[in-house]
Amino acid sequence: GCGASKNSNSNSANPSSVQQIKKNGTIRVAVFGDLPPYGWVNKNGQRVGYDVTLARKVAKDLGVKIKFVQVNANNRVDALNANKVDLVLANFTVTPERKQVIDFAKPYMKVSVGVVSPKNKKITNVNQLKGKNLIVTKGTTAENYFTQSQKSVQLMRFDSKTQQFNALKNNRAAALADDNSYLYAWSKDNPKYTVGIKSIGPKSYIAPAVKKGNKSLLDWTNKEITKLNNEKFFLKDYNSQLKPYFGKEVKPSDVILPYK
Amino acid sequence: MAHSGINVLFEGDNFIRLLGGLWITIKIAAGALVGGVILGTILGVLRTLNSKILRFILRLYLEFFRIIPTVVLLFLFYYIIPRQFNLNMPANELATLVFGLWVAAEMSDIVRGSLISVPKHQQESGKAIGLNRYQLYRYVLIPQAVSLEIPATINLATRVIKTTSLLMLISVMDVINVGQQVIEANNQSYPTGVFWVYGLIFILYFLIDYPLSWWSKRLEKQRLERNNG
Amino acid sequence: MAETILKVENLNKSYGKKHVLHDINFQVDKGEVVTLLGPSGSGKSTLIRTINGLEDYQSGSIYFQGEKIIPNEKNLQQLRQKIGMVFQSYDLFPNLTVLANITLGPVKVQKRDSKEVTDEAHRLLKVVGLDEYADSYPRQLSGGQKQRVAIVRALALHPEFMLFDEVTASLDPEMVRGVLDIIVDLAKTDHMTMIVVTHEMNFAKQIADRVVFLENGKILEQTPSDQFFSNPTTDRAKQFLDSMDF
Amino acid sequence: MAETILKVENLNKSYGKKHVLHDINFQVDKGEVVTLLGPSGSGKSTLIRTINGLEDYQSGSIYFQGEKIIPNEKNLQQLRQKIGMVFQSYDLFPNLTVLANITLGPVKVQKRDSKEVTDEAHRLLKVVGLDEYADSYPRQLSGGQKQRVAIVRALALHPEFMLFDEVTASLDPEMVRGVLDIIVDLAKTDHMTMIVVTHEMNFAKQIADRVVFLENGKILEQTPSDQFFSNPTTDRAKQFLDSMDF
Amino acid sequence: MSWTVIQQSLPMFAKGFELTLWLSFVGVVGSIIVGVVVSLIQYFKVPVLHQIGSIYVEISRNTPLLIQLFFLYYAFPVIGIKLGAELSGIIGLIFLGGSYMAEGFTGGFVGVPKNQIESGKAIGLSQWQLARFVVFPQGFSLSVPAMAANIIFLIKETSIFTVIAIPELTNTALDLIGMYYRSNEYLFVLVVAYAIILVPLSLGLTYLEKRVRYGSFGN
Ligand SMILES: Nc1ncnc2c1ncn2[C@@H]1O[C@H](COP(=O)(O)OP(=O)(O)OP(=O)(O)O)[C@@H](O)[C@H]1O
Ligand SMILES: Nc1ncnc2c1ncn2[C@@H]1O[C@H](COP(=O)(O)OP(=O)(O)OP(=O)(O)O)[C@@H](O)[C@H]1O
Ligand SMILES: [Mg+2]
Ligand SMILES: [Mg+2]
Repeated sequence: GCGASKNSNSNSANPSSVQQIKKNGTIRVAVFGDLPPYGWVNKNGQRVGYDVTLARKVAKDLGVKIKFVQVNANNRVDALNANKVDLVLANFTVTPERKQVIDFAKPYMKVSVGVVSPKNKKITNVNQLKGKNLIVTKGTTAENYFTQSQKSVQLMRFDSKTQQFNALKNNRAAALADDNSYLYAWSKDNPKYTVGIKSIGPKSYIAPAVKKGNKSLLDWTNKEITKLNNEKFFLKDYNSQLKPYFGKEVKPSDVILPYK
Repeated sequence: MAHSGINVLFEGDNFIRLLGGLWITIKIAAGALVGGVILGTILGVLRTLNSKILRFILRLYLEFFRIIPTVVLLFLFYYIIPRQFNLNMPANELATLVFGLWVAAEMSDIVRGSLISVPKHQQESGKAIGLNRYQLYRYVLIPQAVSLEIPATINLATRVIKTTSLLMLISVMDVINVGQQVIEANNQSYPTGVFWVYGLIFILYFLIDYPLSWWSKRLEKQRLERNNG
Repeated sequence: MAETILKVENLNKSYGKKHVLHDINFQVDKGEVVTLLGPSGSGKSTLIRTINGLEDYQSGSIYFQGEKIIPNEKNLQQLRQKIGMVFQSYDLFPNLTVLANITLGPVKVQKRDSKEVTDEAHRLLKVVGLDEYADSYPRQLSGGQKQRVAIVRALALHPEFMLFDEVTASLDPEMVRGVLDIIVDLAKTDHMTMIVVTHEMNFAKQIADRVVFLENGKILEQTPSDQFFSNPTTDRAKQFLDSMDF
Repeated sequence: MAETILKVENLNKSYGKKHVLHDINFQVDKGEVVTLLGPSGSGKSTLIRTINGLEDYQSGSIYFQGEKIIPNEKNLQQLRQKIGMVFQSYDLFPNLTVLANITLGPVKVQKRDSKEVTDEAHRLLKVVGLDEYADSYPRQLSGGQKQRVAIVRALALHPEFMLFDEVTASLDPEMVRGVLDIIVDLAKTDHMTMIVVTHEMNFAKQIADRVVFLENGKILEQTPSDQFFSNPTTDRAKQFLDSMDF
Repeated sequence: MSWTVIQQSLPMFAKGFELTLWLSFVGVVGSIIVGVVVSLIQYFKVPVLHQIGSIYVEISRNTPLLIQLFFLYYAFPVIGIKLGAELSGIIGLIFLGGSYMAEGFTGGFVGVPKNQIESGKAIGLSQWQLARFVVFPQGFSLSVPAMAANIIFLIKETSIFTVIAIPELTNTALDLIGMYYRSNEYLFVLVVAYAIILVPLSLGLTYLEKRVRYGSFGN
């Protein structure tokens, strides 16, 4: 009796269990809204991008409708914790700190921090940044890495991707650090800039995230990633959403994980 | 330059989407105002009653919303309250709630101020003809206070509308958030898009707020003229 | 012997530390008109406000028709229906029409029939020559007209007893006459019991049965009207009367 | 023949569409005291405000000491130094002490010696019995005291001519006497030229050489004082006088 | 809530605190200066400047600070004007605060009773002397309550500087939340920090208001 009641309690306290999502008929997914080509809104007002395509697929496989919740990098953990969303698919890099507060499913992309700078004042080495301004977005792995490991670099911390890229274009800093995966895309769009440092700090992975302890959705998502991997879904997603935005120097294997 | 930057506004559905964002902004502001004005009026009346404890508590409520910047309030409500109280609310409703509580706080002060500035002899004449406390408020004090508080209330409305700009910081698809999507999505074809998009938003806010402030000023002026005359 | 309507016994009242009324003792009989005279700040307004329960007091008792008034919200509200009071400042409710000002008390407080009250209001307005203004708002009336309506409003409650506090003090001199005439009428024709505070000596002379002279919150003398104006008992009252006529 | 100080010719004044003064013609000679009487709203205040340049006018002329006043900022500012005016509402500057209120005009406007003006101010304050209040602020004074200071402030400018607009209307009855006494003194002892608007008939009787009676913005009669109060020419003035004494 | 987390964050909050104070101070002082200038221009109806002043006040009061900042910081560089973040913030705050203060002062001048102005004229004061001895001294003290409210309002508005990456208090808190996910603790410190600035200030200004009212009202 006791165990059962506890169980039902925790079930009713978990509004994001697979069962509950199916019952609601909707899954709420956190995505970016201003980060082409991962999560953004095209000029017709449609949400598109690599993460968004994945999110739609997940909803379809769950058999429910999807509701997008647009987040900024520094809201992603709280969006889960405050029950604002069931799942985060917003280029969420797996880090030890984050693992303590939320649960990551199996990764679906790999990434590391890159640094983009103007071609005419190219930054190719971290030492060139000493005492200079570097733009980051709050709550990104890039911010974490520079805050903890490169204390001599002065950070300018922005709330959104739009703001950070605009700040770089306005020459407010020597360079900008973020996940290399979108720096590639952005620098193709902005040919005056180049990703001078392609990879710095630890190599990491991008994975879906759920609220800590949401075992039900975590297990389901793990299975789903494995299944999608086998179906080569990520390669298709890459080809349709990412490839047109990357330069020739980027190969699928730089971004997506090898499939067995 | 291939295109003039201003065309970014008319590319695809951009303009409609920006207006859609504005509509959300207006809905939230309107909801907060309606709820806040009603709640605030009740609180304002309570603050003119004799109970010291009640007045103290309501005063604390007011000061809390006065002292804490709205950005901070939004984050507090967005992140802490749902988790602590297991209360789940979509961002739009939550924003309406936060703004509504803030409006109620400010409104309670406006209502209280106008109630106590109804001349004292009005209250005494009411008592002198035997009105009880409820009747005094119902027939004498509140009707007279309303005309005093209208300009301040409209003014509060303009502040609420302006402050909705902060909604972009939580996940509300308000006009600024839509603006950022537009800027990003059209970055390549319209490098100066940022200027035009923010410029349009600037003008949109002005177009909504200016008539309201004008109206409030006019009412205030009329009231002063009536008083002097 | 005439019935005593109001009796004040050993009344003491302070505002904070300021002792404003000292050991006030007096009574008013049915049909009697008492005028309260005294220099500015002597406590005239405070005294009649206390009688009407608009101010609390520290000690002493007030009896109305022989019954001691226990001052709580409920009792005072009932008491005030039996006492009509008119103030110096035009105190009509600006948000209500003249008619609504008059009928509010009788209909909402005394729960009398709305039709009947309205008829009576029109009759009273005719008496003071203002029936055509029944649907006007107070701001459309002159000061003197407003004060006349205020008197009608008090009368519509059928009070046993009226209190007037310098009802002409903020009127234009030419307007004063009309208002005072109505009060004289109430006294002489209707034998209404009343306490009148005024600075119009000629009016006081004409209306008063008895004068209560106050200074610094104390009753200096209570004298029948004829005697007070010809030959007041105290020097202070004499000096006061001298200063009042230029 | 006495010198004419002020002459008003065919003066017409409107507030917007409201015609308030109609073809006003009158003059004041040196040493003469004119009282302006008339019902409320008849235009008394408007007339003396127009004389002092506080209101503009549509047609007609005003001559001061024989010279026609062209109403521009500069001329009016100079004119006002020669005309003292005291209003109904206590109009002292609350941000200045009593002394500073008095010396402001003479020192800043007339550029007179500060020491000399201060001495004179003290002398005048003594006359009105208020020298001990020289360093007080207006809020520390009673209404009657404020009005006396306002008179001193006007006198300190050594005006040729004084205008008083119901200076006792907002005073407590017992305070009125002190203020009126000062004006009587100015008239009888100093032979100051003045126009006085008042509702105190006894005072008007005592002080006036001539009465100008206004109604609806028109001068109905100009009569020497003795005659006006005993036997006014017009019925309207008679009726007015009747209503003024109860 | 963890006290260790709070303690560890204090040095960072201290920096943000200092910056918030400094920006507030400059912003408030600047706003008062702009407010005085604009209200004087309006009072004396200086030709041309008077109209410009009115337009400025309307634009500034009827648009959000956030958009004003976005415009200054992100949009102005597009047309070739580049200002640093702090400079943009201060300019934005003064742009906003100047009009609020100007309205407050103008309200004070207008609130000076008409009979005061007439008595001034009656003793022959010139236009300028009237302003100098009567309207300004009384008008400024009448505008103290409005000024007090504006000061608090402006300090709170510095929280919006977070959107242009100025590391003031709010920015610091949001940033720490983004990195370490301890929302409870950081928001708690943030609220306390604002309370430390604003509660004493608010009490002080209320006291000042009472003093000034006592000093000049009650004619
Ligand atoms: N609310 C109050 N708080 C403190 N003191 C008051 C208050 N109301 C009146 N007083 C004081 O009580 C005393 C009596 O005032 P009251 O108004 O009764 O005098 P009054 O005889 O009616 O004078 P007036 O003829 O000027 O109307 C005065 O000294 C006055 O200052
Ligand atoms: N600023 C104004 N605007 C419009 N009308 C005005 C103004 N001031 C006065 N009036 C009108 O001008 C007329 C004359 O007013 P005025 O104040 O001169 O009368 P008064 O004789 O001084 O009356 P009282 O004895 O009441 O002081 C009145 O009808 C009044 O309503
Ligand atoms: Mg009184
Ligand atoms: Mg007048």
